[in-house]
Amino acid sequence: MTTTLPGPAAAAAQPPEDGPAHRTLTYAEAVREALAEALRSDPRVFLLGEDIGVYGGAFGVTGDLVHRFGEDRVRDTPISELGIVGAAVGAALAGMRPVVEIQFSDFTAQAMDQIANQAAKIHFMLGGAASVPLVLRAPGGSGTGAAAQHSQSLEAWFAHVPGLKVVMPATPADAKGLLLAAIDDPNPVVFLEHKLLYKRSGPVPSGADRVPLGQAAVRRQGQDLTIVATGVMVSRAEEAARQLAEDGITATVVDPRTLVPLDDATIISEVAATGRALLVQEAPRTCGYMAEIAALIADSDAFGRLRAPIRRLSGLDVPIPYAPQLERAAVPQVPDIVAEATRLVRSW
Amino acid sequence: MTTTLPGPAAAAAQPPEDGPAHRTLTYAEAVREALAEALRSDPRVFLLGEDIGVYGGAFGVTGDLVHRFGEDRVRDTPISELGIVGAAVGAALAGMRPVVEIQFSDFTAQAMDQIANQAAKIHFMLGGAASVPLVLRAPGGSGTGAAAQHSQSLEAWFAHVPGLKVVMPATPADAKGLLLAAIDDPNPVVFLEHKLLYKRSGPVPSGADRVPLGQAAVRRQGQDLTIVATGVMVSRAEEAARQLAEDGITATVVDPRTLVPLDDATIISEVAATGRALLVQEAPRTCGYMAEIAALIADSDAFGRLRAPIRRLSGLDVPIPYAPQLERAAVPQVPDIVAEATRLVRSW
Amino acid sequence: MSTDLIQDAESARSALTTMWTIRRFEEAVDDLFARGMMHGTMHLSIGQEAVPVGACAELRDGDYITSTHRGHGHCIARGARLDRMMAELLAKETGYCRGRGGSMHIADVATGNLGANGIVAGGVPIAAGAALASRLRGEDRVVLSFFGDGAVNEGAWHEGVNLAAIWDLPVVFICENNNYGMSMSVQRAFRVDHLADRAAGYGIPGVTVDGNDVAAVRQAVRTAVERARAGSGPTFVEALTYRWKGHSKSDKNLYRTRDEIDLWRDRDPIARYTAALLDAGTLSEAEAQRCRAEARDAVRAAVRTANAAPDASAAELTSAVYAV
Amino acid sequence: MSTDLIQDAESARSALTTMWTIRRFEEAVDDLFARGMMHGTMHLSIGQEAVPVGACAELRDGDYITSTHRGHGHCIARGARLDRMMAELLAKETGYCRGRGGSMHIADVATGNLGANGIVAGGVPIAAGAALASRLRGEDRVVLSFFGDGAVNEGAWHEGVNLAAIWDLPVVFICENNNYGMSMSVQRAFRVDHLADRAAGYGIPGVTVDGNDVAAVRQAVRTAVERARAGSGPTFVEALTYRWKGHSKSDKNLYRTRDEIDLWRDRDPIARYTAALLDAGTLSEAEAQRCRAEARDAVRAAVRTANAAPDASAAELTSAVYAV
Ligand SMILES: Cc1ncc(C[n+]2csc(CCOP(=O)(O)OP(=O)(O)O)c2C)c(N)n1
Ligand SMILES: Cc1ncc(C[n+]2csc(CCOP(=O)(O)OP(=O)(O)O)c2C)c(N)n1
Ligand SMILES: [Mg+2]
Ligand SMILES: [Mg+2]
Repeated sequence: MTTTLPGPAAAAAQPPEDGPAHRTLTYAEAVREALAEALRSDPRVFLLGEDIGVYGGAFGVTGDLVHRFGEDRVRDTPISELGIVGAAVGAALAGMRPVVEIQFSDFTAQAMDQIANQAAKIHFMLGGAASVPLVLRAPGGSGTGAAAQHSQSLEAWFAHVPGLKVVMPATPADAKGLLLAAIDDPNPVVFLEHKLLYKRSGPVPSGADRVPLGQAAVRRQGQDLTIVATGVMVSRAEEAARQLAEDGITATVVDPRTLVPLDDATIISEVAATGRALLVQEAPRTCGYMAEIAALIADSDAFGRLRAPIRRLSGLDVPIPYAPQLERAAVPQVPDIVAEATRLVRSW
Repeated sequence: MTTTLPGPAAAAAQPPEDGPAHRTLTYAEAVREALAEALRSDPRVFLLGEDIGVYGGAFGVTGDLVHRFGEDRVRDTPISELGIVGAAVGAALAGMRPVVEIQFSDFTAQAMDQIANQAAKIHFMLGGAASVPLVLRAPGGSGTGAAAQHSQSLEAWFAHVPGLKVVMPATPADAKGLLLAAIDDPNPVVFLEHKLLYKRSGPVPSGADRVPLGQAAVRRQGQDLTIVATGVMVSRAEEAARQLAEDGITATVVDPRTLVPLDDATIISEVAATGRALLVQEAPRTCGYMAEIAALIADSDAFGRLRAPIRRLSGLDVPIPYAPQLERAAVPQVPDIVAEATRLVRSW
Repeated sequence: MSTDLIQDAESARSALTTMWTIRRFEEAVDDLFARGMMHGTMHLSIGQEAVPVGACAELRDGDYITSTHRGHGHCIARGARLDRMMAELLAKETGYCRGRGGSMHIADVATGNLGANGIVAGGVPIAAGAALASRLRGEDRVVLSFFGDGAVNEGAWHEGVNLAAIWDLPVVFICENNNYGMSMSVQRAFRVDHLADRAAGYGIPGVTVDGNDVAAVRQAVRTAVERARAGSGPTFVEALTYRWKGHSKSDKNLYRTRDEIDLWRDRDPIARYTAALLDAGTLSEAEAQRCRAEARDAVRAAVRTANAAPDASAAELTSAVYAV
Repeated sequence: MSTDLIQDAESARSALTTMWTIRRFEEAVDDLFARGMMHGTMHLSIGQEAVPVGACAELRDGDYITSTHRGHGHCIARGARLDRMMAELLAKETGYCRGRGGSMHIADVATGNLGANGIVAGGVPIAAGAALASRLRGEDRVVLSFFGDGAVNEGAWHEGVNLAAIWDLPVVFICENNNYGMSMSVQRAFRVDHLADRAAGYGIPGVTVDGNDVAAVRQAVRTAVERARAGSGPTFVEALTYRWKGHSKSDKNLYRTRDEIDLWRDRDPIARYTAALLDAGTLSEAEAQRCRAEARDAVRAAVRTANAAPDASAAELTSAVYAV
């Protein structure tokens, strides 16, 4: 007799990394588990970043990894983001699989040349003769009172650079599975974690299953509208959908999970199915990633099925303010999603 | 008897900077004329950048300005983009009006922290107590065989950063008038010139008239579709419109001129008028500026008037290749615009 | 500026009071934070007070400073109002940044403070630029640029210092070397004994000074400021000091020992300065006590005023993005 | 590696031929460009041939280099095929980069060339990273990182060199100081006499060497490579040289004098090396001529082969963006 969810005895009987058991982990723990699995199974993998060693990472993500894998492979660096990413590019070119942590995604600005002009383009510029398999992990998002230089959501910058892949996990399970897939990938992958998610818990498979890049997750199915949301907005959209359901409005919630490559087919068919699209992101509206999704829908097979304009609900076009009430007002909250969805469904 | 276009005699009778006369200048000369006018009339203005002095600028834009205004105000710098922009931020905070030249817009990647995390945010972060009036000029675009690290069109990056204004002049007259307005502006303005335009000629007013930021130009009026295009794509769209007219298709061509602030009203009403939108940019499609325009249209009053999906014609999602035929294939050309417009009008 | 922090009673009272003010201000912040009344994170400079106080004592009206994520001390030493600072940290509309900036962006621009900065080394090229403005206008304003040891490995630092060096700009680069950039010790992040050794590579003077000795800091900065004001260019002053508290609120102090912290607590810059003043007979015990009490009272008053102020208002968020 | 470029005929023939090959290759490029048969822009290193040839002579199979916008010489000295290089410049499908990269991204990855780079100083942290890979795998590969004087003021340079220094990585940083970063002279861009003076700030050795003397370059690089391979960390080698041609195709040479150029033409590294070899009796006049002729023939053959190759194909543009 076999079961897909073995009990503790069955799980203990085999190496924990191989079993399909699910445990409840935080998102930060899930990321750490993926890093540990990659360090364990692939000698080419190493981590580098500021304070990822004995400090355990500014958000505690790397935790005890330095004690398990040593200072060479869990490598503290000076404060020099451009140099760190450049070193990762060089190590990747030389056959390693570096995983860089940028302490706050805002500091990718410092490293943008190595990210966009080097890592992203080298494979193409060298005519395919070399590749740059690196993962750049960085926490983004607001909600911690860290103000404008420590709270941005910059996914659109990276998505606009051909040669980069861009991942935004919204759950602990995805954080683990997508990170393992990102480390496998022979291309540079920007892996954007969200600070507010780090402490959220959820079931995480104990095995080393990958969540393939390029597959959206349909978190919920409904009839009246399709909400597409990324990062921390996924759970807000799910909560909004629960509340909307009480009001008789049912929503599909789609989480793209990877922005590049994008599973546009799922998004388009889910929007076509309900005829209404509400696109929710934390980043400022202008030129945010949801503009791309809106543009894709507006030039897709779903266009003819639209019953309403394509609506975006985004962060305001402001730097993230420090004051908590201002910070909350700057990005979409659950009631905003509920209100916007209701308006969209009731008016069209 | 008065006339708005005085002859040569009338223009000669008064200081050339004040008269409304138009002369034919290249785009590069028009930029230089704006710089000279600003240096002449405002002691706070100074220029800094790599090789802008005796070399005259990598694209010859600053030309002889160092001889006219001296090495202090037309200041050659070492190769250190982050330092240069940072110095401009500091000088602006201290009351000057620096105009920075970044030799290729690709190297804004080096300076991204000072652009996005400092210049753009300081006014807001300091609660309005200080402002950062600087202009960052940078040539963008492909077409010169300079390959992937010297040919990008990065306007979407800047447009996504609240606090920055973003300007893309498409004609010599706009290059002059918009640059003067940008230098007047109390905010950081990213002023994106196009390499292929530098040698194009056109009428330029000899006076110091500003072209206000935030006003689109309708370059041509038609019935069948509205083409929105930026940068070097404006003239390609105009040429395409001429060719389309021979085929009985008439197109409106809108040039936003400034991306932030955007004259969305003009775009939306021109799209509503024809019911079809073709959005043309050189930048790679994914998360390009035209995604924003598409999203705006798809959630505007024009939505109900649309007779066809909103179509984007963009650069491919590839780094710009070196080989001339590949480089041409990577970005929209006049025949591509004609073909796409024809398809859009004929199929819908 | 021939006053001496050890001999001159007036200067001494002012310096000692300011050092106490920084200490008491940050203790108050620590306390408000612990009581859940403050938001975000905080970087406290307790133990480092001699650096901003010694350095800013050399400035005149019209001079500029650039500051860091650990910037309360710079702001206070440059003459900011405590109530508006505290209001900022408490996210009040009356705060220096109207609650938009918080601790990492705090600044009283009127005193020439061009801003705390959340970006390590972000202020360094900005300082060069402000100095360039001074030079271009033919003024004799100088700029003090504060940064930590960690900042010295950033590209921005390198580029900013070089610009100031080649153009002989009136900047003093002041490194608050507190031995750690977060958890990274200077021993691991550098291969030089003194960070001031980097100065030679830019052709500018570099000095290392006891950063817990306010008079020594002032003396080193004086030489540097004179040089800058005379048009002879920048100086790199490295001040050796230590932060008693964790890097920020999330620090578990895993990277340093209790012993090391205790060692540096024994080098308390305020206690040392007080002892020196008493030794020299410049201040009496009672006068020293008065400086301390004055600081305490000023901070208490600031907390009261700030607490009573209205919260920052979300009404004008988008209109605050662009200057008009 | 005890051969000597002056005494050993075999080494001498190889070095002299390679120097001529670089010269002839770039002359051919210049000519093709002038005749409108080449696209884009070109950065020629004529006059600088001693640096790549002297430096790369110290490398083994498996070692890496990082190169620059002025990278033809590095590529050739590291052993690339001339026909595939020329094919790249002529935008052919048989080019090293299939016509996608052109001059600024040319590389024969099989020889450990991690790429020319259109970004000034872009290769410096990349070199540190490749050296880190070597270290992590316990290999003894070294990395030569070429860059110009202009690169030394970039943040990327600073950060890359520091990483290599603190981790004792096996890199040799080779500065081709040709006196100008485009139009900016080193006198205006630096406040130090020798750029090698910057090395001390990172705690690594710095040496300045006559970059037009191929044997001197090799000697300096040998010491540095030995140090690197032994695990003792990086060295900064500054090679003083000069580019005879303009910075790129758009250069009007307004920033330097005819006299200065002539002075440096008199210091032609190839002529000097040839004279030294004849002097030492290592090669005969005829042998030296043969090296030159061989280079000419090889370049001519490369141009022929490249010209005959198919143009780069636009068919697979988008599929070439991501590795699979
Ligand atoms: C560019 C950048 N990288 C990283 C950080 C995160 N960070 C904030 S403070 C800090 C340590 C700074 O060390 P140091 O410069 O020595 O100043 P100290 O905190 O010791 O005063 C780090 C890593 C940042 N704010 N900016
Ligand atoms: C980051 C960056 N800034 C500016 C440029 C433009 N540029 C290309 S080469 C060059 C001069 C480089 O000087 P140097 O490093 O001395 O090398 P050289 O050209 O003298 O060989 C400049 C400014 C660039 N390619 N990259
Ligand atoms: Mg420190
Ligand atoms: Mg040079």
